[in-house]
Amino acid sequence: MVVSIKASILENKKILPDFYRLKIAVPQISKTAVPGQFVMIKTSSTLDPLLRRPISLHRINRDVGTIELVYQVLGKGTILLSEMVQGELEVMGPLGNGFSWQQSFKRTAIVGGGCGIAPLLTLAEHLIGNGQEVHVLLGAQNKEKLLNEADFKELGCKVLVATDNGSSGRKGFVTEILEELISTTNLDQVYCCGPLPMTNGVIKLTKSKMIPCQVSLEERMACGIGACLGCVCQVRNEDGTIGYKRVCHEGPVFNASELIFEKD
Amino acid sequence: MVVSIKASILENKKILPDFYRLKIAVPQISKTAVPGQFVMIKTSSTLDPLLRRPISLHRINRDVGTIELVYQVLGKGTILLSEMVQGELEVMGPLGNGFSWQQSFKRTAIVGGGCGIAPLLTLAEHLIGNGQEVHVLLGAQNKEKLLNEADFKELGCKVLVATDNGSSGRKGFVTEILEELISTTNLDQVYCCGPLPMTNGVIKLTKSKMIPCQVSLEERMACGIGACLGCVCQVRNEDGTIGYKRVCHEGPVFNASELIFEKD
Amino acid sequence: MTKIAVEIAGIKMKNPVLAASGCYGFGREYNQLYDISRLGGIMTKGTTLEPKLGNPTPRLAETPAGMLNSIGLQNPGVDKVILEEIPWLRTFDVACIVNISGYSIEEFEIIAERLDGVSGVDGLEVNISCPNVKGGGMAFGTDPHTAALVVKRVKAKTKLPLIVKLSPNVTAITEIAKAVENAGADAVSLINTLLGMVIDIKQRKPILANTMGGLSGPAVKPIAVRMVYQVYTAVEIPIIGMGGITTFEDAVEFMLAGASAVAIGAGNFTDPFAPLKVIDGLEKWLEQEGIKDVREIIGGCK
Amino acid sequence: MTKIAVEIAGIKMKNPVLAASGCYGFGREYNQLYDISRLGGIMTKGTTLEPKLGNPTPRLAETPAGMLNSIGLQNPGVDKVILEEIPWLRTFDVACIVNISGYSIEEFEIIAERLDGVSGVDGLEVNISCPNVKGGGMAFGTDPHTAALVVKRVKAKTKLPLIVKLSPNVTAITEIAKAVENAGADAVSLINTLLGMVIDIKQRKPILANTMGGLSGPAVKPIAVRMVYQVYTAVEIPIIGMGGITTFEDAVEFMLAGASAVAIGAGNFTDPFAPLKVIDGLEKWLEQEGIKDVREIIGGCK
Ligand SMILES: Cc1cc2nc3c(=O)[nH]c(=O)nc-3n(C[C@H](O)[C@H](O)[C@H](O)COP(=O)(O)OP(=O)(O)OC[C@H]3O[C@@H](n4cnc5c(N)ncnc54)[C@H](O)[C@@H]3O)c2cc1C
Ligand SMILES: Cc1cc2nc3c(=O)[nH]c(=O)nc-3n(C[C@H](O)[C@H](O)[C@H](O)COP(=O)(O)OP(=O)(O)OC[C@H]3O[C@@H](n4cnc5c(N)ncnc54)[C@H](O)[C@@H]3O)c2cc1C
Ligand SMILES: Cc1cc2nc3c(=O)[nH]c(=O)nc-3n(C[C@H](O)[C@H](O)[C@H](O)COP(=O)(O)O)c2cc1C
Ligand SMILES: Cc1cc2nc3c(=O)[nH]c(=O)nc-3n(C[C@H](O)[C@H](O)[C@H](O)COP(=O)(O)O)c2cc1C
Ligand code: FES
Ligand code: FES
Repeated sequence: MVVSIKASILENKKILPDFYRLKIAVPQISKTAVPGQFVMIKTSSTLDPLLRRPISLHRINRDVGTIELVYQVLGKGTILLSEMVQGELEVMGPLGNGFSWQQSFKRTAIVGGGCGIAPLLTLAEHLIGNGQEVHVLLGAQNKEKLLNEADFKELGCKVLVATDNGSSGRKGFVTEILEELISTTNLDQVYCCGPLPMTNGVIKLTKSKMIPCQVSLEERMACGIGACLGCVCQVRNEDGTIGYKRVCHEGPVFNASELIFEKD
Repeated sequence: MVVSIKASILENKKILPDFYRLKIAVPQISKTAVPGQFVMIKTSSTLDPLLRRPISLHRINRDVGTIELVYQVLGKGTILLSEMVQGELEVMGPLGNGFSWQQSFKRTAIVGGGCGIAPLLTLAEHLIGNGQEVHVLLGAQNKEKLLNEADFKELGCKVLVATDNGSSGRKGFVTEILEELISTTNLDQVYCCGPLPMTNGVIKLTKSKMIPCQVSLEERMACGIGACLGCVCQVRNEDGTIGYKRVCHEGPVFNASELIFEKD
Repeated sequence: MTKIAVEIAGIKMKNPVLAASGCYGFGREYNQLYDISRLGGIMTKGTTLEPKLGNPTPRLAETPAGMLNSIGLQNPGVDKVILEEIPWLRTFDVACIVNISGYSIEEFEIIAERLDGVSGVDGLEVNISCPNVKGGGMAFGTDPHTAALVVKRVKAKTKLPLIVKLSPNVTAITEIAKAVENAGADAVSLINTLLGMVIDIKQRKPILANTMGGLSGPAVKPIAVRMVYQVYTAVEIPIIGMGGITTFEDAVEFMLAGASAVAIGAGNFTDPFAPLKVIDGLEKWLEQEGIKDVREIIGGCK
Repeated sequence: MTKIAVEIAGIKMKNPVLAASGCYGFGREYNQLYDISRLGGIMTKGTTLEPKLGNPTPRLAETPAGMLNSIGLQNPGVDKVILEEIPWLRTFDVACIVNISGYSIEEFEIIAERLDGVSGVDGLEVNISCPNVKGGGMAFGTDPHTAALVVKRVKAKTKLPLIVKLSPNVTAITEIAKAVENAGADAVSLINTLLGMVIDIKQRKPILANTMGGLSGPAVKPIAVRMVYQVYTAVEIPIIGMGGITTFEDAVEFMLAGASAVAIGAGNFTDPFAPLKVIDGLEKWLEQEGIKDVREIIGGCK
């Protein structure tokens, strides 16, 4: 069930030069949330900025009633968010449809890039909990922008890294690692979240190899709950026609097979 | 000289239920400031609220390079200001023309009401320093909204109080006390800052008794420096015609004799 | 007990607070958060004759204390609205006003005809002011003659009360208001969005795929209040005021300016509970001020 | 070295950043804070034939990310401006554009005549868009024919470049822009303020003594950018863009939309150093982007 409430800030800490981890107490959300869902956060008590910011769930700590978010400090809203050291903030969630998996899955791969890595940790946790072999492929501009490598390892995932400048892992794109992995390993499912070019690459690759792929998309949002129709993405309907689905409501996670990318 | 700079917050403390005292380090302002002048304070790092807030100088600590302000928490801007516990804030000042006095003054009275009391403390300090007998008449709604009584006493002023509900001092208006004082004491000058009805009363009284009176006015301000012509008040020019002066530039302190009040 | 019920063009509402068209879908989403029958009314997403996909994305851009949208009237079309949305909405005790848009006067007529007599529909909001559709939309609402013509023709096709939604992108809003009043409008609602644009300086192109979009939110409130105030002096029919309302104080401001009810659009995005807070705040304020009936403050600005 | 000088209607400016009319007096006040010759130009307070007292107070009201003003053209009159302000301003190396307002076309003509040939005056900004004066002001700027007439008649009285200041309170800004271009305007400046209103709910009356006022500041920026973008495609003469600029990013946005220079109004109030920060920020950004001349970005929005 979606709620919109004030939540206490338990921690809001810089974890990398541009990234913060925010932990808030909000049992009403952690209770039902699943990996891939997100929340909308009010970042100001004034009218500027006006809109809430969508941030994915990074960890869902159901037992203690908290959630953790990892966000990149980019503009107005995230700058203000990074300055909130204590007190409460207004948060709405859990929103959207998350990732899904089946009991029968043996081996899956998670591909993440940039701040798109953030929502994948809680996914990995759930997949590992489900007894799968989880390959995690992480991409970033450089070492300083690479999120959560250690956390994934700690969970027991097999982690491979690519950076644009080679400062960590392979120099190059994470899609190259994925291609190699696919050629040597049977994957039941690929999960992907990251910048659009990366997502595009992963979709093409998995399509050509006939591997089911779920991707998490980003779109500018206003309501976050499905009412304003601001955040849509193009999909192919079952009857072959083109339609729109709401990233905030039917998404943010979609089966790659239904998505239409402009540069297909 | 007017400056606009960032100043460190040294203290920002609730001193009465609705009032805060803010101390900032800003030697560039305290160096030249005089009682009755004010500063314009930026209360937000965002675009809402857009305008700076005018606040009078409550204390000018030239020796240590600080100024103190006392402000009432009313709306958007002052609420935000009251939440700034540390760091820096942007401040422009000293602005406007302050109170004036002459070496020859023997006995003066200061009349203050509500948050209009705030700028009068530094005035009293200067007048006392000038060797005068200073009568201070303070008015407020009730005891909880009465500023600085003890501070004025500490300076050696003769303090009399009136509150609307009689919770401190006389029950009634401060103008009544002033009337009595005038009837028993020879005053060289009356200084006044407070709500419009009080200021009006004081002007009428002093006019009828031919006592010179300086009043500090408030008007909504945008630039605070004399450029936008937003904050004017009506004055009688020397040639008898009616004109406007800028509260932020020629004021906020005016000789009562030159002012025209609508309900004169 | 303070009375907060109002009646606009014969539509009874338990309080004067509505959800603005396009910001609230058909109510389903916000009903997850609270019982939507707490509102006075719901103005549905703009409904067209045929299903519409709307504009490409990005469709949203944030601006100082405001936002741009260029949804472009994405909606399932009037038949599906009648079949799938109204029957659901009808189960709630809340006025249902269907916002309709046509690409031609004929389309307006057909939509109005189809909605006439549909159980659960309490009135029509005739959108002659959408800035986000080419050939039609706003063009109907910027010329008094065309505006009047649309209203007259739609009026002939339905017995439902017509609330005509005015565009703020005009030199003289009072002219348009008078024209639609004379043509038979039962009420007017204003303002729709102001045409605006944001450029991404890195990409050197507009943020919105559609280049321009409609500005709404608190940024436009002073313009909206001014227009409500002007229209109040120009026409006799009631006004539903909107544009930047986020608090009960804002709602009171619109009612003092002349609105008989208010609608909340972008305010829902800042705080999904905004409409409820406005209702509660308004009620408390009226009590504090000793006002027995909310209708006493309509047009009360001296 | 990146070039940031521009020339508009023959007026040379060392950079494309001006102070907007009415927000900067004649420069004296801000010259206490920094050397005003760092600006590209100054557009003076609106100057009328006779001295004007302006409107009663309150003249200011704050709004979300914006402000209303109803100054009402308080100024000492053109003769005193020529005698007391221009000689002072002339000593600075900064373009001086005198903003002029008339209550009739004749007044516009006389003011223009008096300023013609006055040493230190580089151009006139013809304000046909002031929302704060009755009988005249905005009325000149909301009808293409009247607007053109004012420009034609003023043009005949002066050799000074004419920058015509457009009102945003119109249905089609491009029509007005085209009309004044055809009538001989050397440039246009936009936008002036949008008519707005704020009501004090405690007092149940407008905050401004004059009821309505002009809205400016960041709140209006998306509208201003849209209008500059539209006008850029409609006319050949250069545009000075303004409306809500507080940062260099904002300035770049206006230039990409089509402005050859920008002016800062309310932004001075938020930060008195805003114009300098915009100039410095713009220069640095151009360097980072590898742009050799600021003029390359004018109208660069795809
Ligand atoms: C479903 C979803 C989940 C997300 N999860 C995360 C996460 O876990 N960690 C993280 O760092 N970021 C995440 N993002 C991106 C994050 O929402 C934006 O980086 C953030 O909104 C930028 O706000 P700002 O104020 O810093 O930037 P500004 O540029 O000031 O924002 C201006 C407007 O644009 C919108 N916007 C800007 N960038 C984006 C973007 N990339 N996607 C959507 N809207 C955007 C903002 O929400 C705002 O409305 C997610 C986005 C979506 C849609
Ligand atoms: C020269 C001068 C000196 C002042 N000195 C003090 C002081 O020492 N202590 C103190 O508590 N207050 C002082 N005030 C009043 C103080 O400026 C206002 O209370 C404050 O601006 C209110 O801001 P807000 O955001 O809380 O209220 P809001 O209502 O949100 O303010 C909205 C707008 O109205 C303006 N405004 C609201 N009330 C006033 C007012 N009374 N006078 C002028 N503008 C107003 C604000 O500046 C702002 O632009 C002074 C005012 C002036 C003009
Ligand atoms: C996302 C969005 C979609 C909108 N869709 C419609 C619509 O379909 N029909 C309509 O008449 N108005 C539409 N509007 C305009 C609103 O109903 C309202 O008139 C406007 O937003 C001003 O109110 P606000 O400032 O409270 O948002 C839309 C506004 C937004 C923000
Ligand atoms: C206080 C104030 C006074 C103004 N006076 C004038 C004026 O005299 N003449 C004029 O053409 N525009 C005047 N304007 C309009 C500005 O020059 C400018 O066009 C408008 O404010 C938009 O820019 P901004 O958002 O940067 O303020 C005034 C604006 C303000 C805020
Ligand atoms: S953000 Fe409103 S529908 Fe998705
Ligand atoms: S506030 Fe601008 S002149 Fe006084």
